[in-house]
Amino acid sequence: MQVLYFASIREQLGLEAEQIEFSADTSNVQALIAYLCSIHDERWSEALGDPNLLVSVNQELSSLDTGLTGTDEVAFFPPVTGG
Amino acid sequence: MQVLYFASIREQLGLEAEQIEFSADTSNVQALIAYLCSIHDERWSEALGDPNLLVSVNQELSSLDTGLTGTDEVAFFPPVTGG
Amino acid sequence: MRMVSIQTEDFSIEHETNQLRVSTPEAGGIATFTGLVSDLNREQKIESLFLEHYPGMTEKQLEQIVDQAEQRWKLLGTRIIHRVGLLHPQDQIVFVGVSSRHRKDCFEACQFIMDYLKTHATIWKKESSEQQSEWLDARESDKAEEQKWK
Amino acid sequence: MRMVSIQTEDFSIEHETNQLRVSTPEAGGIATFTGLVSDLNREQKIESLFLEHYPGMTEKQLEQIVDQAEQRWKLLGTRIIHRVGLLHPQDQIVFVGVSSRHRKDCFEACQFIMDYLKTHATIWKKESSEQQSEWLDARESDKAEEQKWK
Repeated sequence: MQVLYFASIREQLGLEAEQIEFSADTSNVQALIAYLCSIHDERWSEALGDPNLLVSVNQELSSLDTGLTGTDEVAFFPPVTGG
Repeated sequence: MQVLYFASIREQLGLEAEQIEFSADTSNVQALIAYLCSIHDERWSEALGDPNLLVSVNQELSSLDTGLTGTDEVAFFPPVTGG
Repeated sequence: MRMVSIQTEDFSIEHETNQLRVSTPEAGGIATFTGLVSDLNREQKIESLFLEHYPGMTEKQLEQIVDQAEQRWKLLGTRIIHRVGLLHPQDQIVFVGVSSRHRKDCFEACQFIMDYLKTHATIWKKESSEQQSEWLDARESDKAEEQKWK
Repeated sequence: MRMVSIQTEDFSIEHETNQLRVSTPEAGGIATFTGLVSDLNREQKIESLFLEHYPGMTEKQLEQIVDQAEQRWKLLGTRIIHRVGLLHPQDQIVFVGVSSRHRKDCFEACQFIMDYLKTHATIWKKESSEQQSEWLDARESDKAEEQKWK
């Protein structure tokens, strides 16, 4: 699946997007976060552990227990500040 | 004093403005209305007897008991409909 | 910064908002309302609208409405234009633009000014359709809009 | 009639309101809000603002906000433009324009769209002053503005 990072999260990780192989370890958002932290350095546990972190799945705001499939687009970002 | 008529009142009376000599008969708005009705035809008693009639003295919204002097500008008009 | 104008000429919303932008550089936003001549009223097709006003008094009242708005909200700039004379469907009648640091102040003040202008400014409309020409009556809904600010 | 655009280019409020006028001839009014880059934030002089967004999701969310507004008010036309990229003080950031038969619907829908856009659209601002560059935090006041529509 496609994982995207935006704004301060993107800057903190130095990464815009990455392709993650779907597996039993990435079957929902919470599992995906744990998996991402396990394959990356501590910047990921810091950024994705932020209590204000927002996540979307296929461009819809989602939560930690939202289920995932291999074709999903998952994005992590901070609270929005447009307007 | 200067008496002005606006909008439907002006049309009803066929008059935009008239100069009225100040006297004991025109010492407040109510007296002025009675005086105007006495010197004009019945269109005045109809128009100035309308319960929705508004009156201003020196361009401030006023009431029947507002006192008048010889230099005042008095205007009669219907409820406003701008905007 | 404030401007109040009663005029027969049309206005440019771009010009008005630019004036607000340039004269109030600390503004975070500008709310505007533009009133238009509708093509329909009470199921009748409108051909034209004639607007009359009380010169001098109208401007004074609009200034007083802006005074009240400035007491209630933190405003930076206010521009009000009301056209008079003969207008046709889709023509612009009225413009109210307000700039402020915060959008809530802009929105509320702009709506307040329009609601008060509708019920306080000495301006009258005569509407002509194919059938007839008549002076409009004041609307109960406009009085209700004004009441909510009390 | 609705239009939603996320763009780097500036916009013309005249063009936008004209589009609303022409496409909705039965409109009695148009309410607009234009958000500007302020020259000051938390006592610091702002030099520039960088706006990033989530392409695709932002547009989808704005469409959903317009759907909600159309369910709550009788609207004729809605146009939303949000700029992204590098902006400077006094630049226009966002435009919301709403046309309707009645001004109350215009005003409320325009304010509702701005309040929801602020709290729902996936757009982020990074502010640069002489001292530093930092991503802005969401404002409590914006959450409060959104809550009032519940």
